[in-house]
Amino acid sequence: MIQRRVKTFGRGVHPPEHKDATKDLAVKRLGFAPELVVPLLQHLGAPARPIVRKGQEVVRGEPIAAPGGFVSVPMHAPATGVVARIDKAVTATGHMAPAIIIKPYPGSTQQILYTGEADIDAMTPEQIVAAVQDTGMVGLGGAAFPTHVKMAVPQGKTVDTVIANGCECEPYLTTDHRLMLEQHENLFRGIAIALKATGAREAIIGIEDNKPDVIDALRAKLNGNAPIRVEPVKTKYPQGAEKMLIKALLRREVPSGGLPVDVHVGVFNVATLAQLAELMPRRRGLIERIVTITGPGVQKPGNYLVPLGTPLRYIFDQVGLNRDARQIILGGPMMGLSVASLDVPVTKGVSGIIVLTEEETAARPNKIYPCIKCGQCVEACPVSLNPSLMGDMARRREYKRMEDQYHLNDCFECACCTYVCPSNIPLVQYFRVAKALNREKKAPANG
Amino acid sequence: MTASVQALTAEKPSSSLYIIGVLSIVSTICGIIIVFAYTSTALPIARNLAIITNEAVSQVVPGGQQNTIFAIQPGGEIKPVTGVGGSDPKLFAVYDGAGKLLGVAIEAAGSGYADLVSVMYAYSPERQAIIGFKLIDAKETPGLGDKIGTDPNFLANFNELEAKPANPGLAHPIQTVKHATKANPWEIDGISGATVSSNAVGRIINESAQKMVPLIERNLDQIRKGAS
Amino acid sequence: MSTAHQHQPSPPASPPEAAGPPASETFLNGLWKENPVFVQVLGTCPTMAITNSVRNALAMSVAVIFVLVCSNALVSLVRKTTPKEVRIAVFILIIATFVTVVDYAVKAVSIPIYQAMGPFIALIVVNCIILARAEAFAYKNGVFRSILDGFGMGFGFSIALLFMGSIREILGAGTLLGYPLFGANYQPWVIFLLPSGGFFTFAFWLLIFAWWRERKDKRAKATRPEAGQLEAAPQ
Amino acid sequence: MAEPQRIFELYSSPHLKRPVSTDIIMRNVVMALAPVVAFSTYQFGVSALLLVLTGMTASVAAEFVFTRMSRRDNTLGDWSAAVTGLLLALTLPPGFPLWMAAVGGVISVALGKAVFGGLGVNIFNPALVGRAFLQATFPVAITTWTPAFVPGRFIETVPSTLAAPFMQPAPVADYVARAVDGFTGATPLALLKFQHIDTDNLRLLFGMTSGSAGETAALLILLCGAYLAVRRMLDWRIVAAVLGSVFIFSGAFYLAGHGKYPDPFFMLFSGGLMLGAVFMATDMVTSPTTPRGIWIYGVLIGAVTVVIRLKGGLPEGVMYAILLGNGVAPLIDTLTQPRIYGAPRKRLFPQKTAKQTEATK
Amino acid sequence: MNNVSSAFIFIDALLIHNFVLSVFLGICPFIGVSNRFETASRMGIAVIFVMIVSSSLAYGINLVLLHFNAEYLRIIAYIVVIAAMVQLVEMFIKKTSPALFRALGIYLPLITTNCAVLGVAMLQTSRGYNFVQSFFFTLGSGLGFTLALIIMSGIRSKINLNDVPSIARGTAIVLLIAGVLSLAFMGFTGLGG
Repeated sequence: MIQRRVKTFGRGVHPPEHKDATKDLAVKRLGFAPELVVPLLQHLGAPARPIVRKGQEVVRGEPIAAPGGFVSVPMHAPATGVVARIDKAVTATGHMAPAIIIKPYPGSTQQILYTGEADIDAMTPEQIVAAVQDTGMVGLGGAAFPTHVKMAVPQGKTVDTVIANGCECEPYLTTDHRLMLEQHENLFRGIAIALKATGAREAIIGIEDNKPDVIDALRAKLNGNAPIRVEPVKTKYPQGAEKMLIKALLRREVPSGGLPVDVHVGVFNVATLAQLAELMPRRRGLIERIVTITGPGVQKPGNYLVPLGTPLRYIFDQVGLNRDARQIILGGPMMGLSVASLDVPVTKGVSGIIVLTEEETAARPNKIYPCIKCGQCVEACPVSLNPSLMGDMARRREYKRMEDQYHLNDCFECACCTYVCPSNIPLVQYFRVAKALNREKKAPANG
Repeated sequence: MTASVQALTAEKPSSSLYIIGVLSIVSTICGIIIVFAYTSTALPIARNLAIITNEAVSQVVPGGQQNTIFAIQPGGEIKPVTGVGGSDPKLFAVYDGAGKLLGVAIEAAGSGYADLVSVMYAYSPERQAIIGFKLIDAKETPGLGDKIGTDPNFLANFNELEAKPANPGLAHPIQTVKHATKANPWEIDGISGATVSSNAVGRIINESAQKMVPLIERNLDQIRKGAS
Repeated sequence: MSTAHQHQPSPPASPPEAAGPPASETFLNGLWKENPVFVQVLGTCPTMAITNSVRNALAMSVAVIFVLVCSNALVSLVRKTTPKEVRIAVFILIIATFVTVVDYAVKAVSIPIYQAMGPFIALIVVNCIILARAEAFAYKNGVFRSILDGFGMGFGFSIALLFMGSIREILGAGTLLGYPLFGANYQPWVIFLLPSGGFFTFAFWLLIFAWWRERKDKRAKATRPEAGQLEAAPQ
Repeated sequence: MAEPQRIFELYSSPHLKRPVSTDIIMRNVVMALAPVVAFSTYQFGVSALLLVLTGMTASVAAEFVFTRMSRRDNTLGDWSAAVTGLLLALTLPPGFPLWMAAVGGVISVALGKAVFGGLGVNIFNPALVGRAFLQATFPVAITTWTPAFVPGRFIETVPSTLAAPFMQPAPVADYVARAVDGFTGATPLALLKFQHIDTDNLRLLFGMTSGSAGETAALLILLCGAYLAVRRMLDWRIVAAVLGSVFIFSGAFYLAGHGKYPDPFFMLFSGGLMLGAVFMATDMVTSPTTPRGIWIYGVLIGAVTVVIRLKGGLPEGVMYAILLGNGVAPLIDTLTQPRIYGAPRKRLFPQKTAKQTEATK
Repeated sequence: MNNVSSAFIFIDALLIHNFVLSVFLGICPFIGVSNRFETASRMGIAVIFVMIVSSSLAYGINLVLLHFNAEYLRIIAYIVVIAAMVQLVEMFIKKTSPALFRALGIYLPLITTNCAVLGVAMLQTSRGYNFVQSFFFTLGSGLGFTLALIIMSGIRSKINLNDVPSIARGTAIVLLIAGVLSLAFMGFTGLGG
């Protein structure tokens, strides 16, 4: 194969990958926890509405909550059992939020009882979008944005290219890697669904070049079969951010404040597409997902198929937690949330559970030096912002100016700036605060 | 100032005639003050100027008893004048008690290291050399460039610096050389560490002498006669 | 925005009332508490340009005091008859007159001093202190008070110039008024005679004043909390 | 499940951090300069070593005092004061009186850093502020060069080194006279400017000339800089822009001047250019942060250096060029903010639309 | 002095003897309006404009005064011309370009007391420049003033984001920076000489 220059976007960073521990481990299934906690808001948008009562019996796969609007998705029972209660439960952010708690029957099987049949080929795009919403599918890469919303092309706009995002640029995570190796048929079928729904002509699977095995395997399977092609992209963070991937593959830039559809592109995570292909023909709902459970604090790292709602406590009982474990991260280490409670359940957007030990947390520098204007954050920012300057403004609380003159709202909090900062300034944290305060200030005016 | 602009538009204006009246009264008062100041200082100023020039002239041409000032006309002729006023360049001819020409002092200026350097030097038609030098005004670096006015070794250059007239200009251009490398009588031994300033002096004198020395030679008879 | 603490060297906003404090205070105000240079930061150009020796600083001081006192007096004399619309023009005319007088007077006294001061004698015309005093004080007060104010502000200006000039001359040349202080082997700090030295020396005095004020505020705050806060509020 | 309650850290993302911090960078700069100091000591003897020690001590002491005075945290741990003192000393003539060097060290920190509020907020390179202050303050001492490789340089100091504080240094003529053949006190640039004597480029490359304590060994400085650049603690683009533009501009002069001007290689390896380009212009705090700005800044420094050297009254202009570069760096930064992802192209000032200008007033 | 080339006069006024940094003219506006890039550049343009107009007028006036042997009226004549010029320019701009007036409006009156404007006129007279030399001298001075102002505005926008020690805030820090810039500009001494 002739090696061309690998496609990529400008800037970004390349943190150590840490993927070797799990990238060659096949996906394994995890059992049911004694109690599954299904929060009603696991996605971006409006929370779902419960449609079950306390004490009601549910079968695995049965809808238990209906979408709370267009930008919302239903929830499905992850196991056969009984609704123990509908109550507030702790979530990844640390807040308490409404959730449906299901007690699986002991000996409940993995078999999905709630199932049907659908002929995708006969569906119109609108019907596909509705069917996608019924699956409760959200972006499984981590953003957890309802997939059907992205598939619904707004009036007057067109999509010419669908990008299957197989970059998985966050360190440690290997779910997409395994999925692309193990479920390529599903992936191809999922792409076909997306093409149909959006009316696009071709699809590109973008994969970082640190996964040559996947690239080779998919290419071999495709065998030049249009309209899908596999494109390696440079291993770099945040290559998996959809705007960056679009830039890398198509040299198009999503306008500031706009969406991929504005440049005629739809971007979907590979896991999302593969799951859709699995669920839609049987009219099933999203009830489990692959999670990379890894990090030095875990005894049996691996890629696990975890029922949604499984609390971390149960997971760590299964995979083993080291004594010196100090920090648990849901998601990737660059953008993920760290959680303090083991009662937090796995939700639709959780792609990884990373446990760091004292060795890593103690090595993390904590002394903040003054900004020495080294410009490394400017070099790193994939959106070409000036984090150094904005950091100085944030310290002086000039949040309005950051938004008006320095494009604060284009920051998608990839944290590259904080990662590279030699003075250990919590830049992205500043920006989150600034955005939140700006939003707060604006809220009364709008409402 | 903004206040005045606003006042113009905001308040009830006074009558124009009144304004003009006030302005003329104030102008008259001011005029009287100025004229008084001008007339009462005219004499001391002229005296001051003369003293300064005479001091400089007597330093570059020591031993003079009387002197005559010639103003250089645009055509190259010279004309004796009294006093140092006026804008024409001047020659200061210095004579001893017997009326014998000792030397001609010339003012010259040019850019130095920091700012304008103005000097006075004396040319002796008899010795065909520069025989005196004084720094009039300079803002050269104190302790370094300003040595051109004080350094005895440097000033000794001008006791006898060849400026042989030739047609046109000088036979050998006057030139500053690095300290302790002076080889010819028309070279100025520079100050080590103040190269730029001492070079500037050489350049200023050379530029001036190239013009002035032939001019003096041409009008030598008139200058020699000047004393009588 | 952060521009709030930046002052604009315009005439002080609150001139003393016509029936203001006693005469001695009118005079002393300018010396220290409202020092035109170090506190109000007016007349900065000559403060830095003409202070590389005490002699020049003195000459400049005398010139400015003369112009300030005379113009204050004359402005005060004509204040009742001068209409508001043309007052600035009248001020400038009066000031320019006295500056012309000074210009010739200095030349009559000493040519070297005149040369050393260069264009800055003529530029007394646009010295903000003088116009500011004419506008803020002399135009509103009687002749006697205006003359006192002129002397006060003028001496305040002189003090500033002498502070600047002595530091610059002592360090820059090792002399004071031309007399060597430290013997022949003293290494002069030439920078203080150069323009940058002017900037640095001025900044140094401003730092001293700011430090002194800050300390005073802090002490006042410690004893009288309310009053202290009021004073500390600006800046 | 009767496991004891475990406490997990809450930490906001990112949870990974590049293992580099400011103090490590500064420490590395000091380490990278160690060979330069060693060569300087070998070349100029004990005087140069004393000079370096004095400069560093003065800077560090001044930093300590000023942080105390302004009641800020002690910042000696970030090594920046040490870097300042060291760089300052390397730009001074080897026989520079120690008391003057101490003055320079204090001024560097006071005027270059403390008045702005400490590390990271200064506008000008502190070492060069100190150097420029000394240049203006003691113009004679700072242009009194002593030759390299003087016999006995390891056992005694240059006579001017130990001048009494506030007093003029002793003359060095006798010391200069002891120099081995081929070494005079004048630096190659001064030789060229005032006496039109060219110096062999190879000798320049290996530092076999007179000059400031740490500026002579062009090749060594370049190597030390390369070490830092490889470790990403130094922006190679600035070095490239400065050296490249000096080469191009002086090359143009050389070709146009018919032997009137020195060849570009001489310009590259002589004087303080190498030290300035590698260790001073690259000072992160005082150089622009935007990618385009960095190139503009570098080219500006190179151009001004060439202009001052070839057209100005001074033999050397690197210091002034860098200070000027520092002065306009914030302006460059403002005018070269990169176009952000997704913003429309073709706007001269990306973040200044008329409406926003009004809004910020 | 009359034989100096215009190019040298221009460079000299712009860099070597920069009005603000080395001759100490126009310090007040330099401190006052160097806060932001926009204000600094507008002030600079306004000053250049007024300088050129008033110095050409001053050149003419000086010829008249010399003709009548009335040099003693020079200071008064110049300052009156400048003050009148500023007013006229203000009115003219107000009429012809309201947008420009809004941009420059508040700076124009300040220029009357900007000693740089009068300084240009006085210096060109005392140095005996001819008209072309005067023009380049004025242009260089005005650009030099603007250059210093703009550089300072860039620096101040940076330090405004930082914690300058309380006692140095405001004028003191500006003067210190100006001092260092003045040192840096010393590099140009001897340029072209």
